[in-house]
Amino acid sequence: MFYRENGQFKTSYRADQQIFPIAQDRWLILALIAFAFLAVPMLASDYLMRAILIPFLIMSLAALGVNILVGYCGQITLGSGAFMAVGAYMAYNFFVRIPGMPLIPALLLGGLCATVFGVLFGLPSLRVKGLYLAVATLAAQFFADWMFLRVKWFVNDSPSGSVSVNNLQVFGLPIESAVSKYLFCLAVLVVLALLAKNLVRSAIGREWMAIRDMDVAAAVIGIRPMYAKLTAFAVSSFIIGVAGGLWAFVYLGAWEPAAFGVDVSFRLLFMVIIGGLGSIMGAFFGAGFIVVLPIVLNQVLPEIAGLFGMTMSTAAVSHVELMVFGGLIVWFLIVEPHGLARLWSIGKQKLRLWPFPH
Amino acid sequence: MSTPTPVLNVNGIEVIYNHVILVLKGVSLTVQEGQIAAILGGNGAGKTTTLRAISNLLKGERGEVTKGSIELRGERIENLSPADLVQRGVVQVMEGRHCFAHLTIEENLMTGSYTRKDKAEVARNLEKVYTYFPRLKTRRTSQAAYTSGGEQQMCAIGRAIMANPNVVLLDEPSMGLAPQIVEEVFEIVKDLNQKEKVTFLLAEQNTNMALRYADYGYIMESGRIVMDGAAADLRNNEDVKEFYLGMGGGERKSFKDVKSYKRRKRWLA
Amino acid sequence: MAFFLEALFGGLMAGMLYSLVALGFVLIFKASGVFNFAQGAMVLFAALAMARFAEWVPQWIGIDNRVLANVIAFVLAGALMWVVAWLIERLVLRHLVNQEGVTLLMATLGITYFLDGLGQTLFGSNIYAINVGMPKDPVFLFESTFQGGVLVNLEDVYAACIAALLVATLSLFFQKTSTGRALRAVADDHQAAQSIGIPLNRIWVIVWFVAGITALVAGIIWGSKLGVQFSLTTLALRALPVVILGGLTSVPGAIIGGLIIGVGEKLSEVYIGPFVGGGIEIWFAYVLALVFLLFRPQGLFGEKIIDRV
Amino acid sequence: MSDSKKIGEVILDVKNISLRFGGVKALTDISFNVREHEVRAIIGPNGAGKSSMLNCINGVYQPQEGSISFRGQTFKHMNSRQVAEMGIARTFQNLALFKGMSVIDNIMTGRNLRIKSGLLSQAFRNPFGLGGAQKEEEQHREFVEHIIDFLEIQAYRKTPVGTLPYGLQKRVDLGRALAMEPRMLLLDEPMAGMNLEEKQDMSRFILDVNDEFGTTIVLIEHDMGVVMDISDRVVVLDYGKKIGDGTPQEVRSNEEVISAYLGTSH
Amino acid sequence: QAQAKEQFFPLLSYRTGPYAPNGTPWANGKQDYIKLINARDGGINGVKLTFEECETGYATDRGVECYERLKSRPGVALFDPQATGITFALTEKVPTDKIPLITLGYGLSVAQDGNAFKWNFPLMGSYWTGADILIQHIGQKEGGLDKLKGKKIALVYHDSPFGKEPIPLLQERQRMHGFDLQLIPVTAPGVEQKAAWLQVRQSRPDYVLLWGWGVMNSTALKEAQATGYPREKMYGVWWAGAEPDVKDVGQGAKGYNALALNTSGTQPKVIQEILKHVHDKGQGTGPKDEVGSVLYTRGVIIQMLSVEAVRRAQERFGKGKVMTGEQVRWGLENLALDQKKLDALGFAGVMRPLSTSCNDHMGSTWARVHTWDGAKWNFSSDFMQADEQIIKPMVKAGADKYLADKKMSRREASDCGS
Ligand SMILES: Nc1ncnc2c1ncn2[C@@H]1O[C@H](COP(=O)(O)OP(=O)(O)OP(=O)(O)O)[C@@H](O)[C@H]1O
Ligand SMILES: Nc1ncnc2c1ncn2[C@@H]1O[C@H](COP(=O)(O)OP(=O)(O)OP(=O)(O)O)[C@@H](O)[C@H]1O
Ligand SMILES: [Mg+2]
Ligand SMILES: [Mg+2]
Repeated sequence: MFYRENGQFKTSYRADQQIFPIAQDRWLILALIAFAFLAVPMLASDYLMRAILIPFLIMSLAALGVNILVGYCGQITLGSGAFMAVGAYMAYNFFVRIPGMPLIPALLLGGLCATVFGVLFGLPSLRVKGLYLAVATLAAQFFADWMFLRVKWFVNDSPSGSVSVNNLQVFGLPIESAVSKYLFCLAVLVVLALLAKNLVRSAIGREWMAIRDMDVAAAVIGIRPMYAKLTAFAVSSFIIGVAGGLWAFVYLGAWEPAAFGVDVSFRLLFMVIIGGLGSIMGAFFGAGFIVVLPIVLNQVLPEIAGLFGMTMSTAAVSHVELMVFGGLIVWFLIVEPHGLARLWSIGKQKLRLWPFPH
Repeated sequence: MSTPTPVLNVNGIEVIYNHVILVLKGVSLTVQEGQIAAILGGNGAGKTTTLRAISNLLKGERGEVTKGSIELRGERIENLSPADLVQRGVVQVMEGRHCFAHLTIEENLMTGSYTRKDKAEVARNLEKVYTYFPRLKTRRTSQAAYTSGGEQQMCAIGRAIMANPNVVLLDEPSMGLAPQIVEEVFEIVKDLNQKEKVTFLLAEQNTNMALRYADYGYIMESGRIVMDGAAADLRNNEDVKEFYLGMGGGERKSFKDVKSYKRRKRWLA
Repeated sequence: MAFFLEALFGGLMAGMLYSLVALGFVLIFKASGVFNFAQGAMVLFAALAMARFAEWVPQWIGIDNRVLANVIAFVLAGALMWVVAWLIERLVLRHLVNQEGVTLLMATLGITYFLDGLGQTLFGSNIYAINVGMPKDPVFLFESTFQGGVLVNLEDVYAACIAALLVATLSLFFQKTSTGRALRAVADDHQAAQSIGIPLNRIWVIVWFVAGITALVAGIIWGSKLGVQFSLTTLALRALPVVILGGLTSVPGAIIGGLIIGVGEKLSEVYIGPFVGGGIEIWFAYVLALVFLLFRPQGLFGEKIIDRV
Repeated sequence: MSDSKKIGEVILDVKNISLRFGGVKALTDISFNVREHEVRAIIGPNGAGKSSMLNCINGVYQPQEGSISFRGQTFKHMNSRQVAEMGIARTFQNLALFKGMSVIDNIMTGRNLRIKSGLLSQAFRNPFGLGGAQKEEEQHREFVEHIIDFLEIQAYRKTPVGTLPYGLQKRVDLGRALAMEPRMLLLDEPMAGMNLEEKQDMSRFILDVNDEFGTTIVLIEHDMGVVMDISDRVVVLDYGKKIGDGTPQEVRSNEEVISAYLGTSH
Repeated sequence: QAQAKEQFFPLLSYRTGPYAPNGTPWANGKQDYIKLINARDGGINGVKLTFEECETGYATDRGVECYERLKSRPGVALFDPQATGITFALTEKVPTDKIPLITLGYGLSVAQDGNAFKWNFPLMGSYWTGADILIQHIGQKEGGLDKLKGKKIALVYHDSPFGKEPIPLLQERQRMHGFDLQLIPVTAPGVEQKAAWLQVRQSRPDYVLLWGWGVMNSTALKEAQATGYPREKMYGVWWAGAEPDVKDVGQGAKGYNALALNTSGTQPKVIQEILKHVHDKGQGTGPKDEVGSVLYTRGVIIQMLSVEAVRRAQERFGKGKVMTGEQVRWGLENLALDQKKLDALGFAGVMRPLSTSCNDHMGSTWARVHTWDGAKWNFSSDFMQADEQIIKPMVKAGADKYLADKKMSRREASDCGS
């Protein structure tokens, strides 16, 4: 009843080509962003920001990058952990080796290094497809794991191979407190998400999707598979690289290669699938599901057990957490195989028809 | 056929895809034993959906029957699995061929006889398919994906015959087939219908052909049956003649002479 | 020379052991087009069941014969894997007919989490031993030809034979029986398979059960080598390059791929590793697989990837 | 009717093409030509090699022998991109749409060759029209809207094509090809799965395109009625060999063609 | 109010996942000791001890989440992250939050330098001291460190910062004694080590040092058996010398040696007390038969040191009060557990005395070697001390580099008393 596009006539293609053509959506998103920037810092506790919102934001960003490659261009990758690692370690090197290097350029340069790495390991995609490619990208993952453990230069000769940063500043403002860290991540995320959205709704995005859906037909209408795939690798690894930098600099502070191990790659892939392939929104849903849900379960399960008068040991909580989490994944997939983002849009469609069922 | 017994009885079904898209809005039809019934209608009318609803293949498309009932010889079948239906002799030839891409043509045909346990019978059926479609015999060892569109269509039809069905749901059998093969396919339908008493329900765009071979016809438009009747009657109906047979005013119109001024004007604008 | 032979032989044996895990992937992929991420979890789950049943059975029924206890445990674990297969079909796959590969992959991820949790809840998360009487100490061959002889592990040899046997059986099953053909049909097109009466439900239970049994065998062999504990799941990562090198759809490919990867990674680690600081075998295995893929994108024996308009 | 339009010079010349897949001879020594502005049909029984012929022309298959000239340039084989750049567009027998994309986006991909703005300018696309990407997008969108109107699929603009019924998907496929503003359009059974009324519409579209833009059409079709009515010349293939070439009337009376393809009833 | 009388111990642990077999007894020991103090003594000078476990699964990001979740609880005393990766991440966070971090026998070796790492406490030993003691022990076996010349020693290590920590020290020792050091990394988690042991078989080192954790240890022993490498020549770090590492290898691990920071078994008084006051009352955390195992006892020690730090802090800042993180830090920095004190606490024979200071956050650099006889661990050497002469300069240099990289400076001398 309230959610309608009735009466919202588009008089120009520009109007119809807006990111959110429906006015309610536009307002909702703007309100959400405003809420995130203004209200959350006031309302959220330190814990909520440091332990949940910051990792959520950073992982959303990484998932966004992965989604460009996997969801939009159809190149399944399990090497995203490696791209994050490259982003993080190279940003670290720029940051500590060049005196006076500001944080943001360091992160961006880290992202650019990840781009180079991504394009390099994206080359096999010109020949290898699907699951074969997915497994082949693990080569990138394990190679990066090894490289950052073995090559001393990358870790600035730290004997154990773990590195750390401190004294983060942006335009002279220290990024120390939870609020400043949160706002910094949020700002980076919003900017990059906007750029990514622009790309996927423009010609290049259509090229990616065309390659994903049917590469032979795409070639016939003049899309160069090489260009499309490599740009997707480049853009995606740039975003993932920046996310890696944030994860290392802002969230962890100190890290070792295991922080970007193969399970990070897997989790990122899961985020985009469960969130919804080929949807910017999906990256957020997915990150929420994979990053936040286990933590919530971990805290809620003992209380639920408490309601039934049981006490659960930590081990039992963790095991039940795994089971519930696995069960929820399956359940959501059964409800909507195309991910949470699709569930969301179906929900909106229903809302549009409401109160009529069809 | 003294007292016709209904084999299939579709009763006011509604189908919804994806929980939101309502496609069939109360479709009812009845197919008698030994009959050839045809569903006609334009693109998107819901023919395929109707057939899927009967053979229970909707689930994979995330569709569901929300209202109405479907009966096979008096038995409610909405909750049977497609495999159960094949066991009961109901086989669908899907629109768009759906051959098993990695299997050879012959393996494709053999999978069709999955439910038949009698080896001799299977061999007989295979021979039968090869005599119907000699083209398949020459291509028997190539993977289905690497055969031409028409060959795949023959393969799909042949595969259904391999299951020795007694009710066949044929979705656009003539699509992509050369004219003389179309003719043959309909001859095969007639043949099976008369010799082996197989009942057919076909969705077809080639109205001319369909009405020539069918006993009874349903015309569907946007999810509803808008007209039904004996094939002969439909053939003589003026509207059907004009819209589906292209014989408005008695003479067949050349495709070249069809004018669509509305469209042309739009195009020029 | 003797050392080269040892390394070569060690690689071959390690490769055979990988193939055992790889086989599970291939089975399910070939038969239903699902990339079963849960294979690692199934290996762990099956091995845990086996180890714990072998421990519990003597307590329950008071027998004191290790062989008998192991046999009973094997049967019980096998039965449990059947239940798992049945539940997976009932609760998961049945509802995801005709969905895309990634969706199903994701569903198997859910299954992974579930099995990991369930396995540890039921059977505990310590290290457990499986003792099926595998010989642990090495034997030395050709002692007359080479000084010090060539070291061989009988345990590996037994394991390799079992793997070979399993593969041979499964290859025959796929190529020669009508069920095998039906399974391949299902992998190609769920809906079309349904439309000609292949009962997906039954087929899936069969496949997952067979995969469960392969997991059980793999779990027993690896478990007897390493002890049964959570890290067994990471074997899946070791088996992946094997699967893609051999081809996702080829049962014999799993063996050949295993041999190539096994030899490749061991020789590389032993001969190249020391010059670059070592620890290269895992990425080397993947790079090796990747190199093969560049020449044959479907793996050595995989079915050709069809793209045609 | 055909008298009113000017059929020009030979635009496409196919010479002695042979194509084999292992033991299967899909095409054997095929030669024919297409003149500018004409509607050229290719007919033949199933598996005759018609689709393979189109695939050779637009570079999806590489024939073992023979050459193809387009507007004077001769190629042994071309790659798809070159073909597209030269202005040859096509539709597919087994729908090859981009399933996950909306109708609009599918058709917009046909414009991609003409898009000039680069990656960065697209990333920084904005409603204020800075950088040019937005403006360009709007221009192409306008063109595409014309095609959508023309094909009468306005109502489905934003539907993902995967869920459209078969016939509409065919139209979108055509729309995508039209969006390329091709000089030559290769159509592989565009009317399969359509009823008479829809075939009439489709014939109308094809003739309109041919008339208005002078686009040369190469058409594969099994409906003899359509072929006879709208094509200027017809090639007939059988088992990879050419068995006939000429005006519809000539072909219709060719004995070999009748026995191999048309059957007696026509 | 009631809350004010509780000292809270956040317990980061992992009871699931690849390292669960090792993480579980460790966590059990910590919990049981807390329960003992509450049950037997009613807390520390009347301050009740509370705790909450948080499962990290050995993963850094989960560990950080746990830390953030628990750090602001009232009365939080200190953190023991139980994992090297988490330690790194928390090292950057604790100074701002002013909560001490204890890493008994693990973590950063350079953090021994309390002047540079104000909040880190690698109590009782670091990987450098461990490696040093092992070399000394091997030297003893050979009849003197000078006899090591030309000998071949291989380090089979977990390919992670944890496994790489001892390398600088071993290289230093190599320079001094002229032995041959071969580095053989094992990719985590270490289920597949054939290549590593082929290399061992090829170079036939005189000794193998095993720097593993979790499944890597038992697998290494099994591979050693399979390649016929004598287990008597193998020496593990103290994280490779507990029951889960050898139990399922059984006889195959016979003769294998590892460092020990503590005893095992149920004889010590404190273990008896735990059995009496906790397990016999049905309050025990894990299975009773694992009480007193190597890692369990280590957990008990860690918790004891934490409790004693709080007690020490109370002595200065007020008995019967709940200590803040900063006060506990002072307690940790001023621990003085001599033999008498240890005896009184029931730790006679369990561990060496320990005393910390502002400069030295380790407190003890002693360890001994124990050997698996196929069924249990037996001591095979006396306590030995790492060579301060070697380690001190390395720690200083490492800490200086750390400070320089981060543009920080050492604590002022005046800061020491605070
Ligand atoms: N899987 C699906 N999801 C959503 N909508 C669908 C799906 N399949 C079909 N539809 C919708 O259902 C309607 C009827 O489609 P159906 O395929 O039954 O038509 P049809 O009569 O077979 O048409 P055609 O002659 O083109 O094959 C169409 O509007 C189509 O968009
Ligand atoms: N990629 C390929 N690999 C192997 N064989 C092929 C391939 N493409 C086509 N063929 C074979 O070449 C022959 C010609 O196929 P083509 O698709 O050109 O036929 P067609 O004339 O279009 O037939 P239809 O009218 O049925 O579409 C067929 O026998 C087909 O099986
Ligand atoms: Mg249809
Ligand atoms: Mg064709």
